[in-house]
Amino acid sequence: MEIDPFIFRLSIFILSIFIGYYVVWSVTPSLHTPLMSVTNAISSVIIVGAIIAALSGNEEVIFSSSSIYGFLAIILAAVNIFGGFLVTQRMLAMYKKKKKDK
Amino acid sequence: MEIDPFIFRLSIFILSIFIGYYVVWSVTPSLHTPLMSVTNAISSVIIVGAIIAALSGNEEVIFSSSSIYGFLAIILAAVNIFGGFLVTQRMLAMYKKKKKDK
Amino acid sequence: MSANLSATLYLISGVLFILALRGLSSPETSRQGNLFGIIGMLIAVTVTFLSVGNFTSGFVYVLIFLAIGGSIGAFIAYKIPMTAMPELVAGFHSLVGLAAVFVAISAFINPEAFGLGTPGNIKLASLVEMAIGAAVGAITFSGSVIAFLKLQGIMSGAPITFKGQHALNALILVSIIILTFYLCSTQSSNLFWILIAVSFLIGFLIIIPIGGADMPVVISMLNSYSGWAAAGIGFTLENTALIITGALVGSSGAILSYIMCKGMNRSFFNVILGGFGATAESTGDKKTEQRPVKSGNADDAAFLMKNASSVIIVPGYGMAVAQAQHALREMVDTLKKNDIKVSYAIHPVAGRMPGHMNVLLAEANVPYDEVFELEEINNDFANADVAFVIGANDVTNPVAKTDPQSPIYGMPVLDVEKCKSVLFVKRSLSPGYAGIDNDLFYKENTLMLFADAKKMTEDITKNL
Amino acid sequence: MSANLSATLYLISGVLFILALRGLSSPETSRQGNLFGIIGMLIAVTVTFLSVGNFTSGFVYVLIFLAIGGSIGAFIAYKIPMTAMPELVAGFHSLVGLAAVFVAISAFINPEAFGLGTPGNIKLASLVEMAIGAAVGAITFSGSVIAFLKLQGIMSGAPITFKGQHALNALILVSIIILTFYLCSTQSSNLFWILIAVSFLIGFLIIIPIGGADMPVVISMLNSYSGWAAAGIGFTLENTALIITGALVGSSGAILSYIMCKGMNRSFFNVILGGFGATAESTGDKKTEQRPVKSGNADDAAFLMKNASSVIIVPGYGMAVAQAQHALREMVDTLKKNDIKVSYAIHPVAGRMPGHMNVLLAEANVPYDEVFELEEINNDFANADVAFVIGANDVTNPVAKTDPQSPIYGMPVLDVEKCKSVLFVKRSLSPGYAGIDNDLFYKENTLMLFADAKKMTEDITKNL
Ligand SMILES: NC(=O)c1ccc[n+]([C@@H]2O[C@H](COP(=O)([O-])OP(=O)(O)OC[C@H]3O[C@@H](n4cnc5c(N)ncnc54)[C@H](OP(=O)(O)O)[C@@H]3O)[C@@H](O)[C@H]2O)c1
Ligand SMILES: NC(=O)c1ccc[n+]([C@@H]2O[C@H](COP(=O)([O-])OP(=O)(O)OC[C@H]3O[C@@H](n4cnc5c(N)ncnc54)[C@H](OP(=O)(O)O)[C@@H]3O)[C@@H](O)[C@H]2O)c1
Repeated sequence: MEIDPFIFRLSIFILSIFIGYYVVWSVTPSLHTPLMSVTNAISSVIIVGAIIAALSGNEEVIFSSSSIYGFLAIILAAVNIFGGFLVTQRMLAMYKKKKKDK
Repeated sequence: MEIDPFIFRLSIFILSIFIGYYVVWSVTPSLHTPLMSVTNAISSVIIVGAIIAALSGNEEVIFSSSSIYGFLAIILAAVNIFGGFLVTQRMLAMYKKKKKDK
Repeated sequence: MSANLSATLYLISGVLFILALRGLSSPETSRQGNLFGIIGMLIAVTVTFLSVGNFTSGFVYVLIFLAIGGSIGAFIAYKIPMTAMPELVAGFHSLVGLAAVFVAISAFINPEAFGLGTPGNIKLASLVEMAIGAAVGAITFSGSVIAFLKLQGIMSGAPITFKGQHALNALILVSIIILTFYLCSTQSSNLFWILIAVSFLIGFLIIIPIGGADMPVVISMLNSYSGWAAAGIGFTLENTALIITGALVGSSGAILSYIMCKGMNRSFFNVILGGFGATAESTGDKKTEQRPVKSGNADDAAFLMKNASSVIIVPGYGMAVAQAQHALREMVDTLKKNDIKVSYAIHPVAGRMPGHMNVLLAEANVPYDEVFELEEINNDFANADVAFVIGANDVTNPVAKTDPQSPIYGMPVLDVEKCKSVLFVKRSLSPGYAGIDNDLFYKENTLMLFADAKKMTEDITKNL
Repeated sequence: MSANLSATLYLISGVLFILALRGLSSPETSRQGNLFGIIGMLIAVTVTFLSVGNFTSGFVYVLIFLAIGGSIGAFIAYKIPMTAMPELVAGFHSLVGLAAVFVAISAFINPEAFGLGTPGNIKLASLVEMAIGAAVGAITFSGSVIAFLKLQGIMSGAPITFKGQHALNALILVSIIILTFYLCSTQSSNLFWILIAVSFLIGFLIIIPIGGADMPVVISMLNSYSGWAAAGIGFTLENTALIITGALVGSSGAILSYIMCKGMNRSFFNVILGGFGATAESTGDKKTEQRPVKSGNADDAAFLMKNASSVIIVPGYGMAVAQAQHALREMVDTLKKNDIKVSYAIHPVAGRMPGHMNVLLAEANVPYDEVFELEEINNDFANADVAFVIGANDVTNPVAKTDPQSPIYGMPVLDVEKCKSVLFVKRSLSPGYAGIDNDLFYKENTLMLFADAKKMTEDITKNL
């Protein structure tokens, strides 16, 4: 009578879609460009898979036919992670309120 | 390396809190009273537990010391389910748009 | 039914409940939302039957008990007047709380039926969840009962306070935690019963010091509790539908109490620590100074409105008390026949629960697109000829904008004083819920109409 | 690291990503949100290292490759001009898509490392998820590359269409489904490679018929795809963080493309089926009829604004092209010194991506509380003296309100014509993105300032 973990993951997936829907609608339109860059950055959690793939070799064969794809994916994802978060930060740093004393 | 289902349930719980937060904020203030009655109705899904408890007996002992609580809980939850949904329906049926031809 | 199938169906029913709440984002989709909720509940109940699969004569009894509860519920739902919604909700919450307690007890006595171990040897995690579910459920029950009694007027609305109250409550809360801890290590059923009893007690003690008028916030808070209790039981039963629903209801109640507190510009703790109603009443007695007011009758009011080109109606708690919504609607119909533009202005905390006025106006067949929220309509008062304030008081009080000493300072209010003339329908000069005097009564352009709201509106209609 | 602990930490990182997006609901909380995102990513990466626990020299290489990618990313992030954000986002998406493909390939070749079975004997569910992840990833990659090339101008923005295009696309999509099916039954690696190749092809074919100007919608759509690809891989890896994030990103992209389509009053299918840019360009060429316009120079503009008491700035795509935001800000500073009230009106689809104008103004140090959305400011045009339209065109075109035949009919527009006078800064009378003429140019109270936006603003500032 054990429930297949897949069902749980499906639940998590479906609930997250709802959250995505609401959380994105609540983003103020003036921040839609940073939204695009930050979603880009977070979708690079795919690096998790890349790391597992890259470390699938052993001490002798570090670059196997499968781990090499992992290493490539790591580079790609890392570009995105750093690029995405940093460019977002750069943009957000520019959004300033009017200074009171002006 | 199996993950305890509890972790999954916890995930579901946490994600649902986020959804609750957003979904309720998106309710229009004029429907806050129906919101109270409908949440009341849906929280009676506790009847699921009541049914399991009530059916825990067997053909000989239907009303055991434990199943009796289940039967009581069934009554309480049923009052809520029917009462909650019906009163909500009654309220919502009253919210009407202005007729165009008026 | 396989565990996977039933888990999937419970998930679907949880999602349907989410859609039920989502439907309430607009009146058009709300009825469909309610339908989703009903389908979700049907699925959950059916799946439970099928997965227990025990179609003995117990099954028949379950149906019978379901029918009994259902008929009671349906009967109440059809008979209850719309003005009694706050009490109804409080009463219903108490039932959810008690049901949670019963389920927890049953699971404790007969854990095998739930697959949680054997009596005296229940899985630790399940025991903790069970204890939390039972305790929160018990608190919800006794708290809601008190709220119900205070709202019904069976119990006095006055806050009941005594020395060392907060210390006692703190002590009991600590003892609940200790009890839970010992319960988990000993699995003793005596401790379980004591835990439940103490939880009933604390629910009672937490609510009695809160004034009757603050009950709406309390109801919402208890709504939130009943959600968390359901979620706790959901973990015990490993049931997704219950967990999702519990979290939804938990957030919903918390947000509604937050909205109410914000609408009153009070902190949640200020409400929960109690004693507000007490101050209010004493202040009410002190206000004996006499200032001149202009008072008029239905004839004067009818004259003023007949010559207006736009009228804004501001309903408040008094309209609910007098059940004046239908009479009001008739008055407005007559005004509209005379080509007078009429709209309704609803303050977020007008009445005694969120959305209270909206339901009553809807009951009286007022189309919801004539009804506006504070932010939507507040600028229109300056251009309107008459503000017709019926049974509202605090929500129009300009002191909230001017006097930082006032308890309602900072609460957003409707700017009725900007209208050319203001009509106040109430029975006396006595203050409203917050117990403070309203300067508007004494203003040049204010006309007081001292009467029961329903009678006065009917009279005005006759004179129009 | 135990499976439970790592699952919990992945959950936390998923929740942090939710909070990252939530932070964007206001500029104040947005920086904190970004920080949450970074922490979430750190947790996810660290947990992965610890749970693989393979600290061989491979680990060192991972760090090296991470550092290489990270430096490239950081370099790009600091060097990229704000006006190039659309291209940047397109480029980054292609990388996510390709990374998803690589991970899927690696998992297919060496399923043991992921606990998915042995090569040629992969668990069915995992194989399906893997195939979906790889296919969607490949589509995202090739589609984003085309979008990037079109936006950069490396590839012509003109839609590339040929006969039977839609039929071919449909055929390929069907073949992808059939391939997936056979892949699952045979586990053949050849089929897997073919699947990926065909997916690359379809991504390419889907995007080429779409005009360069429609690329923003495409980017958002691909953003959504990259999310679903990530979620697919998340199911394969049984990783909560990936599943949550994939769903978030998937919804986010879908909603943004919906917002853009709605802002342009076009259906999503109208955009995706392509050919819009083509019509636009041809219409642009046809408009040769000559109507009289009043054109002026910087001096005239400065005179008009100096005598105004309130000015509303309406920036558009032309401001981005000319990089005129800093010059504009200086002009506004000068105006403000002369006690002229200035505000900015931003149309939801001004520029070439959602929020484009806001970022540029923010870059030029314009405080965001001077910048208003369409609904907030549209009523103020009637009371303003001058509307200064800089590089915007379609978003001011009144034809959207009057002519049901027009392609932009029904799109909400800024009511600049209600201002006492309207200044248009653009280089010619040529139409904007939608390729339709703007009647405002020929109105009595319009003054055209034909020049590059940056140069013109600088000249005006000198004359003020
Ligand atoms: N809505 C919520 O969710 C909520 C929750 C908690 C607290 N509250 C509080 O409730 C208050 C609501 O403000 P409000 O303006 O609606 O009400 P209010 O300030 O309480 O005033 C109601 C007025 O109605 C009059 N009234 C009572 N019965 C009447 C009758 N039969 N005919 C005519 N008039 C009658 C009373 O005056 P007379 O006695 O002179 O007739 C009283 O002044 C606020 O202070 C708010 O903070 C609201
Ligand atoms: N924001 C989004 O998310 C998004 C997405 C997809 C599509 N769109 C579409 O993009 C359009 C945006 O409207 P818009 O009003 O911002 O732009 P637009 O209608 O495309 O007009 C831009 C104008 O700027 C002028 N311009 C170009 N370069 C210039 C320069 N260096 N100096 C001065 N002027 C210059 C052009 O006229 P000259 O050539 O005469 O100078 C052109 O008429 C809408 O049609 C919208 O539907 C937007």
